[in-house]
Amino acid sequence: MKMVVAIIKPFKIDDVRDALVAAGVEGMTVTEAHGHGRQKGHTEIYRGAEYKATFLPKMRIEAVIQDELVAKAIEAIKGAASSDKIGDGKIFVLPVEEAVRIRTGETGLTAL
Amino acid sequence: MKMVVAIIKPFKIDDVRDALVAAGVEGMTVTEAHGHGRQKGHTEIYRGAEYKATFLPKMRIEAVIQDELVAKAIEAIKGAASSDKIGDGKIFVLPVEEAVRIRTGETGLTAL
Amino acid sequence: MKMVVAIIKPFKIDDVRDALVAAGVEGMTVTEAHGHGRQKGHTEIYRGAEYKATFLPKMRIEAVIQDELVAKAIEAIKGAASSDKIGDGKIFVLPVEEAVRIRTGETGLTAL
Amino acid sequence: MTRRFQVDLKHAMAAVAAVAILATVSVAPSATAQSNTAVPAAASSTSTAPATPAATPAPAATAPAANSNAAPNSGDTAWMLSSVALVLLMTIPGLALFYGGMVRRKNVIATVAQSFAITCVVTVVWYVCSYSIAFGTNPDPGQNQYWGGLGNVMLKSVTMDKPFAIAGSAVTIPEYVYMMFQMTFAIITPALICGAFAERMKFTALLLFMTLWSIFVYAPIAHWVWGGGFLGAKIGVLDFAGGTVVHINAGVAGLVCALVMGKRKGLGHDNMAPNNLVYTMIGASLLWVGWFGFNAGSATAANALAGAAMANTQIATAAAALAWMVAEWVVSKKPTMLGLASGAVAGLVAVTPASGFVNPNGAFIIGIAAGVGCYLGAVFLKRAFKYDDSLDAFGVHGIGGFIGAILTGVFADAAINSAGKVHSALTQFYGCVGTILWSGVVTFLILMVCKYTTGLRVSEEAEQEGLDMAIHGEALHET
Amino acid sequence: MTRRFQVDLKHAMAAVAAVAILATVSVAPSATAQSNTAVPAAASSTSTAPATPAATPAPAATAPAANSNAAPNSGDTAWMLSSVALVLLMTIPGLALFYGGMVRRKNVIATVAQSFAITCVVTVVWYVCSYSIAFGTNPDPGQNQYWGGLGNVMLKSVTMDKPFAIAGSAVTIPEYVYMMFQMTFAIITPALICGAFAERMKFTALLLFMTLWSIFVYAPIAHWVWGGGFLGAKIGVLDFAGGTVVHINAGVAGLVCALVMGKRKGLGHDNMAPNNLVYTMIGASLLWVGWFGFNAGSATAANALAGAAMANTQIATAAAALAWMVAEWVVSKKPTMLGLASGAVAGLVAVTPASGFVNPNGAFIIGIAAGVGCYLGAVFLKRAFKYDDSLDAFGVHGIGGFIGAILTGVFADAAINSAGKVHSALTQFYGCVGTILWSGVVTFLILMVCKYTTGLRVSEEAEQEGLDMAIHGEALHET
Amino acid sequence: MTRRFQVDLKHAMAAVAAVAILATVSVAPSATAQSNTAVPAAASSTSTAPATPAATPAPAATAPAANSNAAPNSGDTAWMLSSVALVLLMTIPGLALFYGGMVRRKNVIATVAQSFAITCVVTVVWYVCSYSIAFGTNPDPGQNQYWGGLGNVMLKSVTMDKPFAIAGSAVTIPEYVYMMFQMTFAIITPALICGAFAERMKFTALLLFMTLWSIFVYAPIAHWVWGGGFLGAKIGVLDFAGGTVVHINAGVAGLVCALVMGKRKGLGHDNMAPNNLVYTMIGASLLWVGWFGFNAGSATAANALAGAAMANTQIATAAAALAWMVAEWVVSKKPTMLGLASGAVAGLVAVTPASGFVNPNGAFIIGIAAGVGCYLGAVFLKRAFKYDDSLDAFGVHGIGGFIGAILTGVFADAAINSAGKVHSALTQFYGCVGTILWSGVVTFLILMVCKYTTGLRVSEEAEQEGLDMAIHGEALHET
Ligand SMILES: Nc1ncnc2c1ncn2[C@@H]1O[C@H](COP(=O)(O)OP(=O)(O)O)[C@@H](O)[C@H]1O
Ligand SMILES: Nc1ncnc2c1ncn2[C@@H]1O[C@H](COP(=O)(O)OP(=O)(O)O)[C@@H](O)[C@H]1O
Ligand SMILES: Nc1ncnc2c1ncn2[C@@H]1O[C@H](COP(=O)(O)OP(=O)(O)O)[C@@H](O)[C@H]1O
Repeated sequence: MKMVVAIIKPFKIDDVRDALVAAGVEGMTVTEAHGHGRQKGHTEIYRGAEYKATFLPKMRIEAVIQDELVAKAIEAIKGAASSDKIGDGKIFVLPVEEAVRIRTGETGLTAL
Repeated sequence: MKMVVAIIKPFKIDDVRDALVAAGVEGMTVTEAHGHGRQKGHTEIYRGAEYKATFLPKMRIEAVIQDELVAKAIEAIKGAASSDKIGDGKIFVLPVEEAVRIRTGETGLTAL
Repeated sequence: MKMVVAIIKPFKIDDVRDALVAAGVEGMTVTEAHGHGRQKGHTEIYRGAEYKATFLPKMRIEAVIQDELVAKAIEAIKGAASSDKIGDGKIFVLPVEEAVRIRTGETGLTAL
Repeated sequence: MTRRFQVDLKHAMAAVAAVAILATVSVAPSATAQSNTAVPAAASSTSTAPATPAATPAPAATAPAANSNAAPNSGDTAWMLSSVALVLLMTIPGLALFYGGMVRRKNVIATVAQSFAITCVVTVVWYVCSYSIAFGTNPDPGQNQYWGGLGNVMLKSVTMDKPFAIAGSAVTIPEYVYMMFQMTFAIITPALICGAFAERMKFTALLLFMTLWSIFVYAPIAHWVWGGGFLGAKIGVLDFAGGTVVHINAGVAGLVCALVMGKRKGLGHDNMAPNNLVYTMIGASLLWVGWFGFNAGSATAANALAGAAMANTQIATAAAALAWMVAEWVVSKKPTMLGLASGAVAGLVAVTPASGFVNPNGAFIIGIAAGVGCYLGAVFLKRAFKYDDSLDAFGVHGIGGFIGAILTGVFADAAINSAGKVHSALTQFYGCVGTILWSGVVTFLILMVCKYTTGLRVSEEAEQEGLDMAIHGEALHET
Repeated sequence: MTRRFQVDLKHAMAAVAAVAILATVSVAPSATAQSNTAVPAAASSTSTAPATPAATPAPAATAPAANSNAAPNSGDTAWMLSSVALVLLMTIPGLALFYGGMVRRKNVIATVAQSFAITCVVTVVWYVCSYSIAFGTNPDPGQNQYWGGLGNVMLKSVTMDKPFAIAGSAVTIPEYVYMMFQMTFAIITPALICGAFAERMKFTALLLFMTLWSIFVYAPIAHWVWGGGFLGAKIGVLDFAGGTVVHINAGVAGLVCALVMGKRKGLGHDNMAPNNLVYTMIGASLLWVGWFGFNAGSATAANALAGAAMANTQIATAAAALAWMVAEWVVSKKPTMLGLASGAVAGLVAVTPASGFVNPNGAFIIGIAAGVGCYLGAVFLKRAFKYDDSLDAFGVHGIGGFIGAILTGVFADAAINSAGKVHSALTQFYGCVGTILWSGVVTFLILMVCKYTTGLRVSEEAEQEGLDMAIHGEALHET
Repeated sequence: MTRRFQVDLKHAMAAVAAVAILATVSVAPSATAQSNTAVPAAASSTSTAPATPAATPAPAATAPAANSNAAPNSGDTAWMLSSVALVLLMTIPGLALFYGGMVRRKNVIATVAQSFAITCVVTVVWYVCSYSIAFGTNPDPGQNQYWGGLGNVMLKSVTMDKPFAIAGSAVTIPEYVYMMFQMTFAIITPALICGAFAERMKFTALLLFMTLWSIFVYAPIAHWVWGGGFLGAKIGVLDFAGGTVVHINAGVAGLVCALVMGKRKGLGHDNMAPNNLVYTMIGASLLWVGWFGFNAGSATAANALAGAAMANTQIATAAAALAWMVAEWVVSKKPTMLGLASGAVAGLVAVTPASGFVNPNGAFIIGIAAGVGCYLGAVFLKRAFKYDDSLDAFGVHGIGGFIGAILTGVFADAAINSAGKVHSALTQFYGCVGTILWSGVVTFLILMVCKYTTGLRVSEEAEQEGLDMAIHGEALHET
């Protein structure tokens, strides 16, 4: 099992979810995040005081999936999250050793 | 060391914390999240426009613990987070290679 | 590649970002979090009803970096996030198997 | 789910129908015919004949008045039109925000919707029948001790030019304005009760309860004290702006609701911290500002009595806010915004019956007493008796109203209002008892009606999920 | 980016200059000279000579009046000063919050900034020329049918003591107060339009559009109906407080804007749920409270007619809120806070032309009709014709205004206002048609002017990023 | 922690005690006896004898008045009752939200609590002694140049029917109403200062500071200008509604506070972006609406002068908001909501002394000057001199007040107010200097008293954690 973590632009969230579901990913968890990277932020100016937003709003999706699905999931995210502009985000893949469904106690792939 | 990530229903957060503490987990970090899965969301209707909430509010707990505690922690979470309804959530276990306590610089298990 | 996860006090976020950038970390993603640990929270009292805040506001930084940078990143975080008070937080290091830049499709270290 | 709400809707409609029928049935206890003699006194505040304040009638109070044929005065009318706006501001958005800020985030919309919906429901009920019951003059003088009859349903006897008197006391404003002023009181009183059963009542139950309560509890009591009934004219209870009719009444009803409906799930275990004290601060501020219409407006004239009522309101409120803050500071070690806001409302409540009778020193003392008294009530009484008066409707309005009613009997000063020359804490106490009994008993009966028709509480899941989503299908999307 | 906004700024300044020039050009169609004879009627509400309400003129309405030389009355003036404050409260913060709560979070600041900026722009335009166009008396009586001329630019003919009449009808308040009261109407009308093009208009376009619209659409129509022009005096359209001038006008302009500007990107796909219904509730409440100044203030006196207008306003609003709520409950299975708020505004809109002409029963029926009618309009009409009237400026103000205007002709009751003795739904209809045509055509032309100077819509990226950051460089930092 | 706050509490109580003692000690400099002759002039605005506006006294201004025995007028009283409500609305919730929206999220509750607590404290202080000091008539005419004495402590000489005059000028409203109107001014003035030391002052220090400031700075200056003291009656400074007494005074006190207290930790490094500009927009709007009570209310009558003051207020405010917006647009490339709101407040401030003296063209120019001037002050002056006037109490109120005071001397128009016939920028300047000196010096002394009793600033940790939790133990739970 792998955990796929994707950092994407917030307005892409619905598209990415649909793409992941279409690719066979049934569950995922999303958190609001702020990202720092190449993409430059705006400057807010309040009565002359400037605040440069070096952190920009992002969404962080995390989905634990079986190993075979990883490539397909990455493709799905790439397809849906890309706007060809700097700041579209990243995908990371981490190993997962165990998964448990709280309701039933099922473990492993059946828990996903 | 392992990182135990649990996605649970928000109103269970206090119970789960208490259960984890009782099981010997001393530290944990929580973020607000939204989940997509089997559980179906409500529909909000504003002047006829329908918005189906496919993401539902969840809490994401993450605790890094020593390997021996993993089974006990999973049991604790299962016990406290279960409401026997769809959407109770998941537990994932990921490997962790190092831990550092910022204040003291301690590393490894003593840092937890 | 490793994912460095740091839990820090919220007001240290700008310093830690600057230190990481100085250490050569180019991208990172931040989420608001709440932490439970040794540090004790305040008690809020509303018309006599007491609510003990066992979760305290924290920031969770996550940065995926090449293996060689890990030690330097940890030092940078320690240096910037420490206030020598309980609750300064933790750093965890997790293995990462793959990274993808959504915009270009680059993978591996070049994706970071 | 869908099914359940359709049922609820049917209940709601049945309730409305029921009201229409009930409204045509006489609810007055028969009483011996005893005429409510109007004792003449001085009148209006025209520019040519400036009123001697000491002799100015407080028609909204219980003073007998002389000239039952006063012409409308444009200055008085101007102030009363403004007062209507001010008192409506107290409920929407004032009270809605005061309560909305104190609940948990998942119940904010539902809580503000309660105040808003009650405003709408009571407006219609008032127009249909409650104004008639409260301020009509029952042709049978015996019955008139208890209710105003149905002679003015649909406001059918309100005219543009009819010389106009209430309880035998002439008013210098057109009846439409008076009717509107009183309507705003009829709106806020039931809305106050919501604090007692916050975060758990069904919306259908709320609509039915408030409809019935407005007709069978508020309207009769308003008639007794202000409309020519036995409490005002005969017994001589001093209640300038509604300490008894509004606050004790709402407070007691709230207590009964809290007892009957039981505690919120998770009370004492879950974190129930207020979601947004800025909303509560806005609410308290608008209550404060709007209360000038409530209290100074109860002079029904733009004169020195209105000015004195305004000054007393301000002084008592500030004193009560500081008193609550200091009491909490001593006990809990922190001065809080919620304490300041709660104390201010406690002061407003307590000074209500007194505002047109006492002098500033009296108001100051009443404020201090209310701030400390309500703090103790909200914190300790509730804990001791283990009921869940969630946002302290009884703790603030019941207790504050009682303190104010009694102390009005102590501090009334004839130099401010000659109508307060005869005053006694005991008479005041009798007035409270009458209200407490009627309000308590009839509230209980109405709750039973709701219980067996609409049901009272939402399901456990709905309570857990939050009323915003469960009842209204709406949510705050602040992030 | 920087470059683009500098260009925008230049446009904005050019726009302001353009206005100054345009304002000096006569825009009135030439018409045959036909004097607007003032028919005498009763006057003021002094304390010594109480007005017979049935004969009281409603100068803001279309009633001819007698005495064109009335002395200012301090009571009437007091109420009108308060009314100015109440009506301004409707726009800032009322309408700003009503709309601000309904958009997405990334557009909240930009949305409230629209109401605030419009308040500022229209104030200046009104002082510079619109008051003169709307309420001046054109020396050429033929032209006076269509516009008031430029004799009062910069308020140069407003004096402290000049006896003062509007459309031949004397008013009992100083002209400065009358000018201010009418200014608040001129402010809210264009601000209402913003609901139609929310979340996508350029700020420079907004400033230019509102300046021109205020001069070329609002001011002339106000003159036609209230300022002595052909719609009021000659045709006899009954419009007590602005159903036609304000609401149909703004609603139609909104529809044209929605059609010309096109839909928001992502409509029907993205989640566009309102960000904060508490803001919307506050906004609706302040609109409600402030509307007392709007409607009861339109009596321009503190008298029984003001009282009746206030009562009608309250009853229609409550009825409409409940009607919308029930309609939505039946259709969508949930009673919503947004429905209550929307229904209330629909009721306020519909009762506006009627408030000083109908009796409470008429108001009640108008409220029910508006609640149901606007619900259908906002939900089904929009869907059927596929335009993006984002926050239902047309759905609520256009439809509600039309319902109210027609039903005023049905329910006008001479016992409330003798000026409404002659009434006909048909005449009302003619009044609507005139307004609809002028408003529709000129709004379109102004949009074209904006399109080819400032441009109308923000860029796609700006729309996606949100107007708060893209236009204003500001953001909410609530967490 | 607990311990520390107990100590703070003790300090607070000691402070209150100190005040009581100090209040009984004469603070007036002895001066040669020189009677303050009241020059007769015209009076009230009754309906039978309409005031010639040009001759109407502006008792709140410095015009000498004739008839010291006017009967209360119900219309004037109605407007003044409404004005009290409007001006209180400016502070709570207006100013509370204006400031509350601009601070960081962790200090929101503490910031709104400051305005609310000051409202309570000043109310009590005003009732106890400040009203007497400001508006009492000192039996010793020499002392009366400087303070009103203690003859009216606890409002003991305020009666219901006493004919009533201020500074020899009769007022047509009851004294209770006048006392309340002036109280609302006394409340907002110290509350304005909070902008200068936001996010860092101890709550105990705040309570002590505001108590002393209210007595020793505000009350005497109010007496000098309005209460019969040397600045109004003798020197002839024109200050219609409080440019000097309220705004310059508060602005200068704010500057002294900012200098003495030092900068916020992290200034220039941490992100200090406003947390919620919607709150700030609501606040600015309520300040605007409430300011009608402030300025038009300062006519103390419902007459043409009130109307003109209202019109001037509106026009200057709109002009200033647009001017600030454009200035910022040119400099920083974006038009901002905060700029619109700040500019509006700058305009309100600047037009305050002028509102009852200038004509609309004068008001328009004053608005433009204030918008640009305060923008420069808030942005560049602060930066140049490196003080942390956090929310620009000095930048807006000090500078705006100064601009307004001087330009009143330039633009006063006798056609609006005959009392402004003699006017000179120089006299105005003298008035400012007197206020600046007294306010600056005594504010500094009071800060020193606080520094050595309660301490001034919270601890570094408390500042970092946020005042909401550290001082009040409360937090916003919006998510
Ligand atoms: N090394 C990293 N670790 C974690 N998150 C990262 C990393 N690099 C980038 N991100 C996240 O991805 C977002 C996009 O990265 P950025 O460099 O701006 O653009 P791009 O994805 O086009 O290279 C960042 O805002 C940040 O949230
Ligand atoms: N594969 C997954 N990866 C990450 N999170 C998941 C995954 N599957 C489910 N979740 C999280 O768990 C929550 C509950 O899952 P759901 O399928 O609704 O019910 P259940 O836990 O009863 O199977 C989801 O809302 C989501 O937040
Ligand atoms: N085992 C853990 N797993 C995950 N997060 C942890 C763990 N222990 C501590 N934390 C996080 O680190 C924060 C600080 O820890 P705490 O024990 O309070 O102080 P310190 O870092 O000084 O030891 C906690 O609030 C929590 O967010």
